[in-house]
Amino acid sequence: MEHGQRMTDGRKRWLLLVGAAVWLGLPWLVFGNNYVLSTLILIGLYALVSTGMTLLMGYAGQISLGQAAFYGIGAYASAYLTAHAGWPSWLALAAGAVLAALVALVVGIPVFRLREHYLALATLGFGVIMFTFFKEWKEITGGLNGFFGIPPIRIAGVPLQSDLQFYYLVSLFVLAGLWFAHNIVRSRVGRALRAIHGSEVAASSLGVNIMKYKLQIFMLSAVYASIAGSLYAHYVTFINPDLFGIVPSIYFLIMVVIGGTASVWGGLIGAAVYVCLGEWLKAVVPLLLPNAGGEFEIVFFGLLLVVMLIYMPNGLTGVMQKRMRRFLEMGGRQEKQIAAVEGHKARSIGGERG
Amino acid sequence: MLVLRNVHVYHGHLHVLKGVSLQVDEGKIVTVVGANGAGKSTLLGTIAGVYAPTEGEILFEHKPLPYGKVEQIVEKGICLVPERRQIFDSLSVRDNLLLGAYRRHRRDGQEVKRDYERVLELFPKLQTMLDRPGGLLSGGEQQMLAIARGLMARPKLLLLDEPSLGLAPLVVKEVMGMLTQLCDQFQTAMILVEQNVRAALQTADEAYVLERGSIVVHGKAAELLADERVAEAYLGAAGRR
Amino acid sequence: MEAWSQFVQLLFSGLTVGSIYALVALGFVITYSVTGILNLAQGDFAMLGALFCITLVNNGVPFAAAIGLSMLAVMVVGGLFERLAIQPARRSPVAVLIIITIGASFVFRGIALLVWGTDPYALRPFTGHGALEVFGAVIQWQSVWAIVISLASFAALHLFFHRTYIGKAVAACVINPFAARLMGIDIRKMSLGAIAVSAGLGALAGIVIAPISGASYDMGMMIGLKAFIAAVVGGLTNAPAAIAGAFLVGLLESFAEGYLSSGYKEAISFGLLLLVLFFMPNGLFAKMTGKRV
Amino acid sequence: KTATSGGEDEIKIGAIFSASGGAAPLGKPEMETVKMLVEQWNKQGGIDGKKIKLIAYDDKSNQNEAVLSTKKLIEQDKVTAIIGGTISGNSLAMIPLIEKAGIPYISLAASKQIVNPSDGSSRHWTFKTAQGDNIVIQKLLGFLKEKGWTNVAWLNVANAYGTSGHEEFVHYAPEYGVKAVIEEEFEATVDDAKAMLTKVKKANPQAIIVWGTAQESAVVTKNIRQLGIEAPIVESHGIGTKSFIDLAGEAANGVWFPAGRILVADQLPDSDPQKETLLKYKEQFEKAYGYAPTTFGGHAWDAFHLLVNAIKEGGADQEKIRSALENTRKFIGISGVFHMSKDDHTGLDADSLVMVQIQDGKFVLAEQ
Amino acid sequence: MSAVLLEVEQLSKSFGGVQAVQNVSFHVKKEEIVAVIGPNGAGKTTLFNMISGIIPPTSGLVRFQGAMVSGKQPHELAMLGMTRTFQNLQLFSDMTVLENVMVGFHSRLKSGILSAGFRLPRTVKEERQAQKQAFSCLEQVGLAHLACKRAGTLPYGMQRLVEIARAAVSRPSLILLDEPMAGLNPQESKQLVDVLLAMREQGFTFLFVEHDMETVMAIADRIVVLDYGKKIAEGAPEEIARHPDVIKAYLGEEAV
Ligand SMILES: Nc1ncnc2c1ncn2[C@@H]1O[C@H](COP(=O)(O)OP(=O)(O)OP(=O)(O)O)[C@@H](O)[C@H]1O
Ligand SMILES: Nc1ncnc2c1ncn2[C@@H]1O[C@H](COP(=O)(O)OP(=O)(O)OP(=O)(O)O)[C@@H](O)[C@H]1O
Ligand SMILES: CC(C)C[C@H](N)C(=O)O
Ligand SMILES: [Mg+2]
Ligand SMILES: [Mg+2]
Repeated sequence: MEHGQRMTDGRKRWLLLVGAAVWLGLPWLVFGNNYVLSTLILIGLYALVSTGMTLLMGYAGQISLGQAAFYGIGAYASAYLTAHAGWPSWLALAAGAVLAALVALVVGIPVFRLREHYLALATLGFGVIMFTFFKEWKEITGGLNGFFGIPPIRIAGVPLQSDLQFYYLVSLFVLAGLWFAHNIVRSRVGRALRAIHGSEVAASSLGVNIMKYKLQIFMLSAVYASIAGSLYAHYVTFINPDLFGIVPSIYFLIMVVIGGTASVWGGLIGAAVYVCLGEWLKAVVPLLLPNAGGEFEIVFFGLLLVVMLIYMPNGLTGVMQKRMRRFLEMGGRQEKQIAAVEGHKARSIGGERG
Repeated sequence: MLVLRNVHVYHGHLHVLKGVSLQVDEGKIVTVVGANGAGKSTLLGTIAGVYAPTEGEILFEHKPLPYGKVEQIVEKGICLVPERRQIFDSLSVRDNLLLGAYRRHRRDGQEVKRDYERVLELFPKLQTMLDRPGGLLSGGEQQMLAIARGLMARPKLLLLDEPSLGLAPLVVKEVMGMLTQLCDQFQTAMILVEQNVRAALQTADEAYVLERGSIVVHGKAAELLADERVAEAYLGAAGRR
Repeated sequence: MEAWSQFVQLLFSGLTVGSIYALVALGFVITYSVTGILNLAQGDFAMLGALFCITLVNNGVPFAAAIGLSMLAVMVVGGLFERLAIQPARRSPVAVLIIITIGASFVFRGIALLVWGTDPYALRPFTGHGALEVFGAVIQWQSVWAIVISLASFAALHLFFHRTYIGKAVAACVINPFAARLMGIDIRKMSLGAIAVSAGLGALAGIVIAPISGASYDMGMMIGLKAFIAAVVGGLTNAPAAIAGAFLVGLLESFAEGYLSSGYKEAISFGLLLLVLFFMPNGLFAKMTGKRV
Repeated sequence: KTATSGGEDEIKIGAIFSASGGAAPLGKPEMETVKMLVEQWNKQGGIDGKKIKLIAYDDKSNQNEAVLSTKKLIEQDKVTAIIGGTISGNSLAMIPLIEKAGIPYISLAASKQIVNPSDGSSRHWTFKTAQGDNIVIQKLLGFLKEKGWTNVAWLNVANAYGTSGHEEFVHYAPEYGVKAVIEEEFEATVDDAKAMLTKVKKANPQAIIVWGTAQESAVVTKNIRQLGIEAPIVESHGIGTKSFIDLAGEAANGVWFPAGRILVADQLPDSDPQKETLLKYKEQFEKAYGYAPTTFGGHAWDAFHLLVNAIKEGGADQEKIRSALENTRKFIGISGVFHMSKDDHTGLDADSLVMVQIQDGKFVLAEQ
Repeated sequence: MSAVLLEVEQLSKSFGGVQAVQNVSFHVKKEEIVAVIGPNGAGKTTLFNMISGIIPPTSGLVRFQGAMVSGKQPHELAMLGMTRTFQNLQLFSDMTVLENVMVGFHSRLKSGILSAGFRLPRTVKEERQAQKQAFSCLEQVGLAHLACKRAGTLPYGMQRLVEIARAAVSRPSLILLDEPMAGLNPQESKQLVDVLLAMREQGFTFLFVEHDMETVMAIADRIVVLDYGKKIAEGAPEEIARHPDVIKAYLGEEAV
């Protein structure tokens, strides 16, 4: 057992290294094409948000339909504090993250008393309320006209202006975010979260403080989203409330589901597939139907989404995990059996009593 | 009326039933006993259509069953009272019972009503809680409800997966007695899976012992009850107390 | 007196909007209580219904026939949607099913865009342009239609769910599908029926609202969202509560807009709704759920 | 500086429209107009013998898409110039990238911020062809003053278009002696605005201004009449499509709004310098797509021709194209007659607009 | 040895009109095994739910290790050393058996979200310890070979054992077991009886509900009998077996 674990870790580390090398080398692979780079940057930013959400959904079993609000908090905090209050960008980013965490705490306390679809509704409501604030609090946010003139982020006084620099910055954040999430998942905290997912009564009678963990993970996901929002604001230098409404929240949800919540990689994979699929359709659809506008892209995107999820109900990571397991030789034969029966959904019955 | 020949069932890659053959005659109670994980629940599930066998055949009244098609099998008169009760939590006890007879409402509404009265007589405890959501009952009450709901279907073949689970000793005795009575009165055949091996053997006509997916012993229930090996393996040492 | 007439006006505005939400919300409830799925494409059924109906009417089909035909057409669309997208994914986690319905909603919207373009369309009211006057407030006949139709649909459904054994069986499907099958309930047929009926109701909602606000390919999103809120407030499995929820949402919006700020209308009505939920975490219309801890 | 790649015999023009999504009613005719024009020009041999290659993306009314598409046009497609940005928000998001890359750009959206930003950032490369809301509002206020309707109700749709109109209104209203007795907002997805309108009714204004685009404005317009409010209604140039009339029905009768001349092209006096151009566009567009052109398509027509003229002058040199654009004089377009200058990258004044009234389901040129 | 660990005083619970538990009082001493028996619906599970903090009592007190604990949350009680199993199994069915048991060790670990996220050395050490403990606990109940299986796929009887291991791994001072033998055949329950007795030797205390009278008689030091929510008898197994009220309400004439 112990031995198997160590071997697995070894292989995993190796895989991670290869991944990191590819990631760092990507800019050269794409010949410094800034358009591709900016696509990658966007993937990275979305990945941050959806990694936080993956933790929240996959490991704590809580759906959030208002995540874009935190993304917005980060973006507006950075925008306002750097452009109008003259703060250094890093401080503004940190302040945004703290603010997002605080908002998550304040919102989370009442919201997490609710369950299931009530919870979904409450997060949706939170999203709508925040959107209204972004829209109406014109002195701070510039209202629907948007917020202009956000300065670029600076490292040691040097502004990061090229896509290449930004790509590395975002990658760093994504890697750190994944590492952090990965550590949480395989710790006491991660187990507690999954336990909550499985049975709240049982978890709590084993000493898991359900409210505390739900709140903490909600705050964490808010911090992820907020950081991504701050980075986005500095990158594009113009933001407006439409970026942080309900529709973007739903897009984040789509990314998480495409990626699957079976592992912390789901967020990154989901974001990548989501963005690439969109870009790919943009290139392919006009070839198939030369006279069509963007509407065909929506039809195809919807169709692909449906088909993909029918065949991969656990998202891409769900499929990949099975392959990976085999590759990592984890747990030997027995593990294979588990993987094999996983498709068979054993309904947890008797969840009604405790 | 029910014949299984060389039935194999897999859960994923796990070979759970390895060539089980078994026979149930009209109006007879057959019991299947065996250790945890032997495959008893899987066996009942297969007959009821929850799982499909990969090999072998199952004949009911001389015709093969539509494997894996639960609804059609119910229509043919086979009813499973499953492991873990499977109550409809948020429906009232009354609705739970009436749903048991779902397939019969259209045909014989009057008879369903009579059965309903009769079932409640068998479990007077339920009578006092007809409007309570099923999920709020105590464990044992739910078990009674599950059995009663199975009876409401008035099947030709009743499959019972550990019906005595969580029932108080007095009630176990009543239930077992009731099963025998039912069998005599309506010619209902039954397969009874039980951990309470003694009670099962006392109730049943025939018995099978399932071990790791294969039938290892088969005989008259009374004979098995007397069999020393069985006593040792499944009844626990009698001397304890 | 003027304050009074404003109040009545707001009340009827709220009821009109609420009745539209109610029809779509009923669709949510039926789908959810049979299949356990939150169908976020529900609003698009309204869009399809409205646009079908407008096209038929513009092509000279008599009004009543057009309504019936377009409901039927949308029911077929709903049925196809169930067979092609929902049924194959039955075993998937809830979140995945929700996203599948969102994907379907993209498809519906995209197809509608191709067929009908981006321009909004108008439909004439069921019975003339006249209006009622009550205490100085004006109520369009179409609003009366909307309210009556939503209440009538509700009554029909209520009878179905509570007076027939099929109604019970329908509920059983989502509470415990496994046990439902053991009772001989064909949950696939139930699911098909439920989604088709929901689609029909959605279509009806769209047809009723088209004379009030026009119809365009992207109207489904907003109606769907509001109806979703209403259905959830009502507890999702409880048709009367969903209707009450829908009217509540409609009235909240109307009064928030009329007495407070229209810019903050959404935030205010949502805020109030959440406030209530926080004090009643099991929903506004909680009844015994059959869950013990 | 010249565009680096691209065959010698073609000129790449990039375009970004909101052909789907919320702003589709505006973006779709824009895209169709440009596609039609490119085809025409290429049939006639292109610009100075070089074919025009149009690379058009649909931003789906989404700001992110607009930014990404801009990047793609600049970095991957390496276009010579860009037109587009159907809505103000998207145009504003695109501008920082375009200014940095140094590419001639003509926006089709209205906000004043596009060419005169309040934060003073650079607009060296940016031009636009839609009448800025500052101009439209002034036209509208002039009209109100003339009619003597000085106590008005102001209602705008809650999006960038509506709020920006509101700001301009607040800014210019005192100059014209117009006062808002009540100011309200309505959602773009409104179904029933009666709740809001009860307040308007109470305020008893001399005229009601509804500032939005077709669908939502139609709902509000209908509701105003349904509530029995008799005050005259004045709306924005955003309702300038036939579907507004269909949707609002009876209630549309008598509504005034400022608009470009395309809506009433055939009613213009022959002396109008734009008349010929307008009628030609109208005929061609109707022939190609089967419906009447809109003012929005007109913005695209203008952008395309301004650019073509500048390219004729500047060739492939982007700085030359830019300065040619800036030196445009007396260009007769659909939205008006353009006079660009260093300080004015729109080049239109209030004369580019006329007041239109809807009478019996038709757009009628109001007396000047 | 004789210190009182748990004291229940005049505990009552009513659900609307249903008086599930009425004025029940009893106590459990250290290293004792106490059984609660009674007909179906007598209120046994409800009693357990109140003691373990899952539902608040309508009235009455619970004292644990000398401190008042009524009104405390289940997780607080777990931290104080009281865990339980459930009549209707509550396994984390998507987690492996080992992970299930490791969750049981939660109350013994300290690392929070930050130290876990940054994977501080302390966390690493704790993880190793948790894994070791959980594994040895599984060995004790004889399930070590199933450690990597997904808990939801285990047969019913084994799931019960996993629940018991999960409740025991943190070495709580009191474990509440709700029908631990349900779903085990006589031979298997006998093995479990041995495990429980051995654990008692190690200093565990048990309060359990059970319908299998053989087990109850074999291991209980004391028995509390409930009927219709009221305590109708309490005493040593032999006394209870002869108690006429108990025979009438619960055991039936030809009882054990
Ligand atoms: N859904 C499933 N997926 C994977 N394996 C399963 C599934 N259901 C049962 N098994 C496995 O099949 C074997 C037989 O299980 P089954 O439930 O039939 O046993 P059983 O005899 O009923 O046991 P018990 O007496 O504990 O109820 C076990 O090893 C179990 O782990
Ligand atoms: N939440 C609830 N609402 C209503 N009634 C309840 C609730 N919980 C329990 N009851 C009722 O209280 C009584 C006691 O239930 P409890 O589960 O404590 O019984 P029990 O002694 O554990 O029975 P069993 O041996 O069958 O498990 C039962 O009649 C049950 O129906
Ligand atoms: C009237 C239109 C040209 C205005 C455009 N919708 C904008 O947002 O600027
Ligand atoms: Mg079993
Ligand atoms: Mg109990």
